[in-house]
Amino acid sequence: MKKIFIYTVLLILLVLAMPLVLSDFGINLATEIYIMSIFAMSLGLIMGYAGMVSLGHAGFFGIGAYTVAVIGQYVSNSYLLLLISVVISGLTALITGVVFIRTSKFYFLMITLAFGQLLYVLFWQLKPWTGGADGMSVSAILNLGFGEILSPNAFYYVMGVAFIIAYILLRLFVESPAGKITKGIMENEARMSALGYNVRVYKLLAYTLSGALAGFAGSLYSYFNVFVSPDLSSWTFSGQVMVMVIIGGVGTLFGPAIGASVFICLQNFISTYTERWPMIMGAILVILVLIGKGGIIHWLRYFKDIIFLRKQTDEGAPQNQVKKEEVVN
Amino acid sequence: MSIFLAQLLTGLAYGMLYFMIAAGLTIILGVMNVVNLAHGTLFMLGAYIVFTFISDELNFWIALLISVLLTAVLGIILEKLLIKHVYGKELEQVLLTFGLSFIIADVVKWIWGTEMQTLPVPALLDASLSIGEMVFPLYRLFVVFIGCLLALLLWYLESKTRIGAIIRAGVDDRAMVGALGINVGLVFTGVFAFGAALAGLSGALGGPLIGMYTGMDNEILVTSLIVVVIGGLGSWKGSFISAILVGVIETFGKVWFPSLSMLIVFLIMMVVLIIRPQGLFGREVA
Amino acid sequence: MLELQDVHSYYGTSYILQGVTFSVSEGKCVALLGRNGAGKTTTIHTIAGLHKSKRGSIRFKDKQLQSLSPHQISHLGIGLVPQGRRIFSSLTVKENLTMSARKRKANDGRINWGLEKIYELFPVLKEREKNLGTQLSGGQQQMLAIGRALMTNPEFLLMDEPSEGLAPVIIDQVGDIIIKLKETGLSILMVEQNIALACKVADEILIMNKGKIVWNGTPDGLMKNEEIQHKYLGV
Amino acid sequence: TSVKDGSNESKSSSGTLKIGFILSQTGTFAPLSEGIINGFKLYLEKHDGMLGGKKVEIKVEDDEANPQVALRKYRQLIHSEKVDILVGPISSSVVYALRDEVEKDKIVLIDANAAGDDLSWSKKSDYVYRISFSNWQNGSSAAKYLANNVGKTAVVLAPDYPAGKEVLRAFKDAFEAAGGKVVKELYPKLNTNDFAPYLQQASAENPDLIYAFFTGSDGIRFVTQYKEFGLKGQIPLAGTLEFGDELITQPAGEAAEGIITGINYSPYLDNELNKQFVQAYEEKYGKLPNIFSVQGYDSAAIIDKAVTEAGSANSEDLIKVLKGISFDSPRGPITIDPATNNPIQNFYIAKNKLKDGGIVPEVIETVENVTMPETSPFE
Amino acid sequence: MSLLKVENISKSFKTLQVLYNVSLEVKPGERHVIIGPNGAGKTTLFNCITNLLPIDSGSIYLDGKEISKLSPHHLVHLGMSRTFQKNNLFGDLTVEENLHLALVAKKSYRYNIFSPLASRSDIKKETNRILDQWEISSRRHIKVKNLSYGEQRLLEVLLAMASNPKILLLDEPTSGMSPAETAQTSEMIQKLPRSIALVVIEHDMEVVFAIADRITVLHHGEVILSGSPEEVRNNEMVKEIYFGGGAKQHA
Ligand SMILES: Nc1ncnc2c1ncn2[C@@H]1O[C@H](COP(=O)(O)OP(=O)(O)OP(=O)(O)O)[C@@H](O)[C@H]1O
Ligand SMILES: Nc1ncnc2c1ncn2[C@@H]1O[C@H](COP(=O)(O)OP(=O)(O)OP(=O)(O)O)[C@@H](O)[C@H]1O
Ligand SMILES: [Mg+2]
Ligand SMILES: [Mg+2]
Repeated sequence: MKKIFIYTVLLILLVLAMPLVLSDFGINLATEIYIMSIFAMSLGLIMGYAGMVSLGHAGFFGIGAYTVAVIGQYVSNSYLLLLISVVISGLTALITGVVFIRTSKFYFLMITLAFGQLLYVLFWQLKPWTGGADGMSVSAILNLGFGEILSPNAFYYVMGVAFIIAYILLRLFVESPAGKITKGIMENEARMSALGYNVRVYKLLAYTLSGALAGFAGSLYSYFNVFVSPDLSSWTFSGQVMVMVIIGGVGTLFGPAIGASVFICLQNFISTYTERWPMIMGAILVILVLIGKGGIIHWLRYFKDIIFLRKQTDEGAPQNQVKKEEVVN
Repeated sequence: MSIFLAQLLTGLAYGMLYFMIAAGLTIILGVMNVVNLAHGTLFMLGAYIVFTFISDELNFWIALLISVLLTAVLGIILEKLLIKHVYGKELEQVLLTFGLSFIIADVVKWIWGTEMQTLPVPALLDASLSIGEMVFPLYRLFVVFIGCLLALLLWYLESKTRIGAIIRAGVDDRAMVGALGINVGLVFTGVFAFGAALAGLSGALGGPLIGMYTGMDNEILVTSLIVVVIGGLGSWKGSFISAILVGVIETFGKVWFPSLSMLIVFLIMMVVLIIRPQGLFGREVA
Repeated sequence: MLELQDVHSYYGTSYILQGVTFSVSEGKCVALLGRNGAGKTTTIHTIAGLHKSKRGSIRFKDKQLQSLSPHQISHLGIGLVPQGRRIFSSLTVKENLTMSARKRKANDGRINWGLEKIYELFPVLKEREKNLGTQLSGGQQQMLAIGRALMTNPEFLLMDEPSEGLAPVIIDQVGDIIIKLKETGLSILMVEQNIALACKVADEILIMNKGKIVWNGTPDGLMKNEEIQHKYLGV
Repeated sequence: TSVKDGSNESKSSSGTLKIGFILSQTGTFAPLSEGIINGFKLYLEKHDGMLGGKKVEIKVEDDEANPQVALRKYRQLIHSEKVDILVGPISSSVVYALRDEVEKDKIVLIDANAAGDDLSWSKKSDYVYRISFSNWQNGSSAAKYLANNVGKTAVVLAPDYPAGKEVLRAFKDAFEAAGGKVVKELYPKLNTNDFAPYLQQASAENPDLIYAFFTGSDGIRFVTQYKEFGLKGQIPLAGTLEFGDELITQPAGEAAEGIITGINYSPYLDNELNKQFVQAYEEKYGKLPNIFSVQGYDSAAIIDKAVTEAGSANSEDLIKVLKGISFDSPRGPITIDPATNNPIQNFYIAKNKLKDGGIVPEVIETVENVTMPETSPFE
Repeated sequence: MSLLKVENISKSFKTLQVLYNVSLEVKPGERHVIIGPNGAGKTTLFNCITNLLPIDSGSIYLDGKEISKLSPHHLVHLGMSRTFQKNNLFGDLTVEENLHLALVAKKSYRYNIFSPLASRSDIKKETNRILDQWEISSRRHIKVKNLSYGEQRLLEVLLAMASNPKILLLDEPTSGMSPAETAQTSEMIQKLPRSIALVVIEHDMEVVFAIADRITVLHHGEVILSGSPEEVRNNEMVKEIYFGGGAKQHA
């Protein structure tokens, strides 16, 4: 509980401090990173805490984005619209999840890929509603009750807040009984069942939450980018988020957010400086795997631990006692 | 009637192409449990290598051999240098092979440029057969033939040698296989190289049909992943059947449900996985 | 034949083997006893190369083992029946047996273990030949693990709790089998919890506690020494 | 003042002109992007790196053919690089995404390739000017000739995506207006590896001709498979300008022979400017230019002319002169139609001939000054 | 009235029939031991009772309620819990976390997605009680996969007991344990409150005779005898197929 509090305060400070050092474009990029971080965290939730690796998560993102674009033509209340997005994407996750969670591991990966592709084609072919492959402009304007949000700075703060809220909600879930149980199911499904848990309910719960959150991210993105196209649900986009989650660190909440930031910055800046960006990007991924400790966040932790441990030894570390006992039981 | 037969044959030939493309992936993914996202890129590389050596006035067949050898060598290098660090770590494999595919694809673009290319059909097979009133390219029949040959080879390796059992055991419990006196590292390198060589081979043989262009690697990859999954992991026979199934259904789908043509392979996969969550021939997961 | 000299092993920072010294001579069976977590399995793994020791020397027929990889050690003629069986779950019973099969190199008149011989020893494996290894009952898996090790035709067998999960009547059989194996010239290092079995087949008993060998002697010696039994084995 | 910290004020006063490119350098559109860049750079080189009397600095961004990425790159070019003019995208979905933004930010976008019809109709913007051609132009140009000289019934094929549909509807409109009849429309998915089932269906209709629009590798496969399945020589094949372009005819080789196309450019066009252009291009890049190189070249040309005429790179000044601007291009005279912001240009009915092992589109007839209707005839 | 009643169940894997009309009755609080040669079908019987494997025919009642179609997790809530012959734990979690997972199963807040588990004091207390009782408090932060085999066996039993079952099925609880741990576990089992009925598969005869009220002997999937320890000990057939000559060790 205390941990949540500290992290939240740190995050708030971060959100507040960033505009001081960023340029216009930097603010824009940071806004996008917040949204992508929410998206990556939603995938990180099922990957790291439920063992479900999805290659169709952009499907939910697309649902959220298109909901704002399409229904936003008729509904102007932003809160209502966001709620509708979240409900639609959550419901879709719930319904498809019932079928999908019967498959496991790689099969799950592939069936979700098919799901994402299905939505992609749907958005592509329902031209009268979605603008088809050419995409459509978003007419809805974000208004949270204190005026229309149009300036980059306003967007920045709104998305920053959304990111923090998403983080807190996820943190609560992960620490909650249901979250811990879901993690247990990821470790050993059969045993959890034998211990008396209805494993499918928990998997479905996680999948639904994750889908709803991805939809939420998508709807924010729609407001931000004011243009939607089927690419939002393409498998390459799903693949990118997956990469974000992995490079950030699977099994942590914040890792995927870090992964998203790093990935987007790399993708953006390397390609600006060289046409050979795929090669450099690829090399970075390879290097990350080879020297990685399972994600960038673990490096941060590693550094933190170094500092932290030094402190402890200064105080005459109580941890050492445990260590000694471990030597031989 | 004759158009029906023609389309059946078309589908079959196309399915065999799928099988060739997916074979290397099946082995690496299904047997070694390594997700090789660079498979499509190796396919592409295979085609480009043939392209290069043909332009050097070499015979198609010699160029093909060179392509297979070079991709195999690349496979060895990759395994020894990189892949061997990520056995059993699926997510790291994803990242690593994804990165590799980026790199290789960009190198290909660097060397061969962005223009689209095709491989000429080898002179020997550059003819069309007239079957009744319809015309069918000989080269496609040749692809069917090679597909069958490949299936035969895989069948031989699996049932007449211990190699298949050793690899599967190695995936189950690598240390234990070592303790039984088998050099697991060597076996895995060999298998990875074999898979890479198959990618190269299918690229060389598929080149005249599909051509080469930037971005093709992803399409090839997705297609082969789908074929493998429909068939069921760990079963090349499954891939064989599923490739033909996908080829035939897709061909007829183009005619009967033209509006679904973008989706059809994905739909097949979805339906199969809903009915059989472990694929057609996959082992049931306990 | 096998000689450990002051072997030290760690898992990370946990100090497990704290200077283990013993030897097994040719054609003998040595039993290693001790409480759970004493380090017996670690000892076996260290010999088989599955775990690297930090210090000390392990010699087998005049060869140093520490720097060798498991498959090289196996090729020197050391077979392993691991704790918990570690049957390959995606292989059938038959594949489990044949995948590692090796013919005996030297023609020294000992049994050349092959599929037929194993099936003779454990007929039930033949009946289940086509089943996946993990579809066997616990005891059957144990037989399979022993069979699998024999298929490599070792000169030296490491057995980690071979009687675990076996019915008494089968334990008797295993005991007889071990004695028979010994008669064919095989040397054995066996970790056991079943003291009766250990005493029945072993020529020498070692007791390990907290990573050290704390007692060694003959089976008779152990049977007579109630204090040791009580102190280290909790009997 | 330097460009880096430049704001609006620096744009007009500075001697440097900063041009941002949003192209698709990865993926299937890579060769198109490369052609455009090459053409643009060639023009620059010929003019000492100056356009409209200003030193030019260019910045190229890769949109991966994805509007979402394109928008991010766009923001970077505008906010961070502060470019004066954009030259843009390959794909229509990207141009539609950018359209609203450039309008908002008042930045001139020279559309160097995206062919979506609506950009000239319902989504026309004062800030967006197309230099290439529209799907409508591409589809309709050869229709009359085909109906009058080749045959009255046609099976038409195009990929199942907006451009495919737009090209075919334009063709059908014009073809049927000229007395022809489209008997079947087939839409394979984008990136179809195997056209056999479609070819089989098409030939089953026994049409007088088959008309097709396929780009990139789809185009190569379609043309080669047309031959492999024995249709070549049986049913005449006609197509859009893509089928007369080096990108497809070169790899397709012999299979592309005999196709009748409506092209707006070929390196073999007989005019003085083209001869110079082709020679210079071959010298610099070691290969023949194609339509995309010309689009790049013309993008530079139009900027050059517009900035000169406007006397500044200020958007508001530029859009005043861009409407109705005309200049000579290697493909012939070009005028930007103020009604559609789309170029009025010549199309050439050509037939692919085999010459020295390569394919040369031989011009049969010139259709002069092909325009677009002012509003969509389909609504 | 019996607590668990297994009536004529049969089970086969493809062509291999493993259980033939097996019947079994366990009264509340009874200690029922199942013995039989390897491969007799004991574990399969457990798997059928807990519905990890569907039965081919027959019926199973718990407290008079037919349970053969209920899913495994449902059974836990009816008061039936089990251990596995092969350790089946959460290797990457610590001992403490393993226990937490086992303890929450019956809590009403197991579906709660907001309030942190760590702040639940009841779980903490129960965990501490178990750790202290079994003198493994020092191991609480160790990842389970790093425990020795015998320690893992103990944890296996503790997890099953955590749900406070009415009936507990133990599959070879002492296999792999040293004589010391075996004795300790045997003692623990004996000390379990009589409110828990036990069905135990066991090969260690000392343990069997120490705990059994009743013994059922399974052979080739058939019950060949079900009776008191005395009856079983003296049965010639059981001696032959099961005890063997080695019976002397526990005579
Ligand atoms: N991979 C590992 N990492 C860390 N510690 C380990 C690991 N494996 C074993 N240990 C620890 O090493 C000690 C010795 O383990 P070992 O498996 O050798 O015991 P053992 O004598 O074989 O016990 P048992 O009779 O229970 O099998 C134990 O305290 C155990 O917790
Ligand atoms: N999934 C399965 N598929 C096929 N056969 C199986 C399967 N599970 C068990 N068997 C077979 O059923 C028989 C009974 O197995 P079971 O595990 O019930 O024996 P057990 O009595 O528990 O033996 P042990 O004391 O050795 O553990 C064995 O012959 C085994 O090979
Ligand atoms: Mg052990
Ligand atoms: Mg059993």
